[in-house]
Amino acid sequence: MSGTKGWNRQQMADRIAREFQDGWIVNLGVGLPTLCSNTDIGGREVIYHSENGVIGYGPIAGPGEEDLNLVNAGGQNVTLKPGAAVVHHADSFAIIRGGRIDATVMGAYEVACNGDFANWKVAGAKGGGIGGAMDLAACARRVFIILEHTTRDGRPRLVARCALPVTARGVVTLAATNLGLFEPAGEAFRVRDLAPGVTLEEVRAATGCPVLA
Amino acid sequence: MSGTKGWNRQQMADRIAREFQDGWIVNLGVGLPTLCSNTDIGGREVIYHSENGVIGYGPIAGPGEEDLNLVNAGGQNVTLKPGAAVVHHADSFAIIRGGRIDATVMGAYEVACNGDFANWKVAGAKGGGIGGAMDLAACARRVFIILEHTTRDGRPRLVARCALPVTARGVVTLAATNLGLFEPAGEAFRVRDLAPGVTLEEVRAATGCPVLA
Amino acid sequence: MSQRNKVVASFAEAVRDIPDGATIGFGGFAMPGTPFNLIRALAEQGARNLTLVANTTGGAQQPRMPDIALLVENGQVRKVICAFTAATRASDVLPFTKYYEAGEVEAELVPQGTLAERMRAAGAGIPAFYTPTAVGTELAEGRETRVINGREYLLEYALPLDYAFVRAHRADAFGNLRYWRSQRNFNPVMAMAARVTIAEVDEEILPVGAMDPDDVHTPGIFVHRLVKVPPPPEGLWPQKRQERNR
Amino acid sequence: MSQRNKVVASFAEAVRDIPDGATIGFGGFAMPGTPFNLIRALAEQGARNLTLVANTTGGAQQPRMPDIALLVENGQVRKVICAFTAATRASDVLPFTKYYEAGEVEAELVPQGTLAERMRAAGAGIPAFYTPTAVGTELAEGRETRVINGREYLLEYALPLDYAFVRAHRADAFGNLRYWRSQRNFNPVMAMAARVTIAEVDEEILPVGAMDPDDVHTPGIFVHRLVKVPPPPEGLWPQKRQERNR
Repeated sequence: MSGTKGWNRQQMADRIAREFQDGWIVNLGVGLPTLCSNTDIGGREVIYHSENGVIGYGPIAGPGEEDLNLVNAGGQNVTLKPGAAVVHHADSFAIIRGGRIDATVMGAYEVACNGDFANWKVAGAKGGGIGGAMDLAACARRVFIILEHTTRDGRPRLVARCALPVTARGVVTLAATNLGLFEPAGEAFRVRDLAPGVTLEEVRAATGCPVLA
Repeated sequence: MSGTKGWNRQQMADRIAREFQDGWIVNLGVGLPTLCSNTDIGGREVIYHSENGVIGYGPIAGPGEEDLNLVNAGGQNVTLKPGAAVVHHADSFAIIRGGRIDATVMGAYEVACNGDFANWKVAGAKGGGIGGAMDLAACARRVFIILEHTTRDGRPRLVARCALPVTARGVVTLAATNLGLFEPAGEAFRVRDLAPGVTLEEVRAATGCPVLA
Repeated sequence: MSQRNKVVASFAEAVRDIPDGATIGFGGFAMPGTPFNLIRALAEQGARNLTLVANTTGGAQQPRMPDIALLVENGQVRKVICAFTAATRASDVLPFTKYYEAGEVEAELVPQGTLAERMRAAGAGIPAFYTPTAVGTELAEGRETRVINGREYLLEYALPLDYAFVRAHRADAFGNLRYWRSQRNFNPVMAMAARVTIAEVDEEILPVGAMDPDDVHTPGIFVHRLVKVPPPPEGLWPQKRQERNR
Repeated sequence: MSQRNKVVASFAEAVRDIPDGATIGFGGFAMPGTPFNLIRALAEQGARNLTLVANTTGGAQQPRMPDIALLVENGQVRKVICAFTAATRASDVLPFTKYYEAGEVEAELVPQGTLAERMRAAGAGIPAFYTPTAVGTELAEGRETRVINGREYLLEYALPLDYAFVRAHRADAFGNLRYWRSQRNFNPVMAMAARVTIAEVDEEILPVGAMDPDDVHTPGIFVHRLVKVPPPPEGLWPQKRQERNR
């Protein structure tokens, strides 16, 4: 892909964030998903939840504003919005497992058109980094994934079936990549949006399974 | 039994309360067991727990001292001791089920020498009143029962096997009656204490199974 | 969050949408934490064929207050799920007993800790769990048990609620709640278990941001409607208990 | 309760009795709530063959702090039970990885919510429960599942602890604890799951009776030893995070 077409990292996050509806409770994963909190979504208010029990956190704390005992899931010092509440870890995951999270946004290594995705273990690794991903993936009402459309060496990350160990099966609602927004549709991905300057043919060439317009 | 020998209600409770050790967490059931909190047990400190999540309650509130939003398991307005804490019902029973209650004291209709007891349903009733009794009976480290040795019409309450539906099986540590203190010992009760003026023969005559000295 | 104001003007409005056949949990253990005002409004609203979850079937308190016994007497109840379905003293007769013995209302008798845990499980996305409580009793007859590490346990299922009626001491407009002393009891657990939680609140409802995040007992995400309880006699408040003669 | 003072003079004294082979839970999620001072004392104490339960295997924070990676490097650890046993970025290498890949330390990888719930279950006397988390994944291979109301769930067992090391913001001498903001995280759950809970505390320990009963996050009945954290440099406190160059 050319560096000048498609979405950059913030634009990928913006596209997902524009799916958020007023009043949703949203959990943002570490990395790319964090960028969703920068998106202007107008008058819609979203409540951000973090695995460590923070309900209603706000922007990253500015220099000198940090509370060293207040972090988001990525360990960054955040601020709190009015109306925030803190609970312990079992209650925090009760919120997740109990189905109160309207949307979770995560990064991934692979997303399959059957709705599976993989984000906790790389090929050949002995250990893995699951964190809260399996709970969120299994239990959030919507699972949004943000990832580059291909690996650095050009292999597709949107595939027919995941080669890596999956995080959950059949759960992905939408995946945003640098090429567009895609919906798992069984044996193919369906295009919801193409990024500016990107053609369907380019998407198909970069995807490991059929792509429906 | 003569009205002048044996223990009265407070003395039955006193005998059980003297088993409490320093630092124990104790749950007192409604009725007779409540009297245990009146007993002078010297310098030993006991923490009273109530099913509704009160940890560290003190004496019944005096007139004018009542907090109408603070009750014990019997619905009486109580006071709090310094160091008290309040938790919700699931956490309160986590304390019970998790094995943190050193002793529970309950009333009963029947206690059997195999350690079973019955206190939630009377013969022929359609409903029952279990409350927290089954959780406490199954999970407290020690189950102390206080009951009259016989029914009003003279039938034994200490029996070989419970006729009424049981609350839990094989859990009774000690039973205090107006005649003494008794320990379930399999196929018999063992006498731990006889109340003043009560003979072993009188106990045997009033008990529905063998009694060991 | 600051814009989302959950305050409702009246108890009638707060319970208006409750349909026939709903499953409703009621906080409260004796007087403290019992949502008397919402219960009275539900009696006036008239929804029928309800399944009610509470510690007791009500009607035992003196002075008598609007509790779920009122709804039973009102013919609104199909079933109760409680830790007490009869009085603890055989000599007492509860209002519920007459309807139960006549077969007009069903009852499911559940040990109190199991009742709380089943609702906590519903709120926590745990569909079932094992407990030592009630093993070997009539309540376990014919039911599934399992031996784990040498001890026998009973399988219990989550108990989800359509609505929870709770009573809190303090709230902000987003629905963050605090309870006073033993007012807490079942209320936080029922709020977790319910799709819709309606809270009646002792104090004036605070603006969003007025409650410290570390002081919240029930997070506002579990709470959907708030009504301030008016002073007596318009609003119902816990009463000093009258001992009955026996 | 007023006489029972759980304050211990030093971290060394607080951890002195921990035997080889113990299972210890460590609160903390990133810096907040991590009992750095107790961990350092345990490294000095030298107990071996330990099973450690924590969110991560440690060693990823900048600046580097005494976390469970220190105990691994110190040769004190037989096994870790964590939600992360590898770095989330393949390019990062954790101190733990070397020992794990060499087979010197075992690891059990548990989803974070399941980890919290397994300890909560241990504290609540629930020996096992069902969860939707990890169904259909490598973690569920060969394990027992069950379909309940049409959905598949995985059976998980309680995870009891011998000791919990927690960090709190405020305590009274009976051990009632409060946490500050996200310092709370796993700490209350680990205190429930442990036979013995040892707390390091930010503020001066209050006399019994100084904390409102409604403000307690972890009741003192779950807490056995308290140590006040001295000011830096003697005491260890959360540091401002340094972003690593990548």
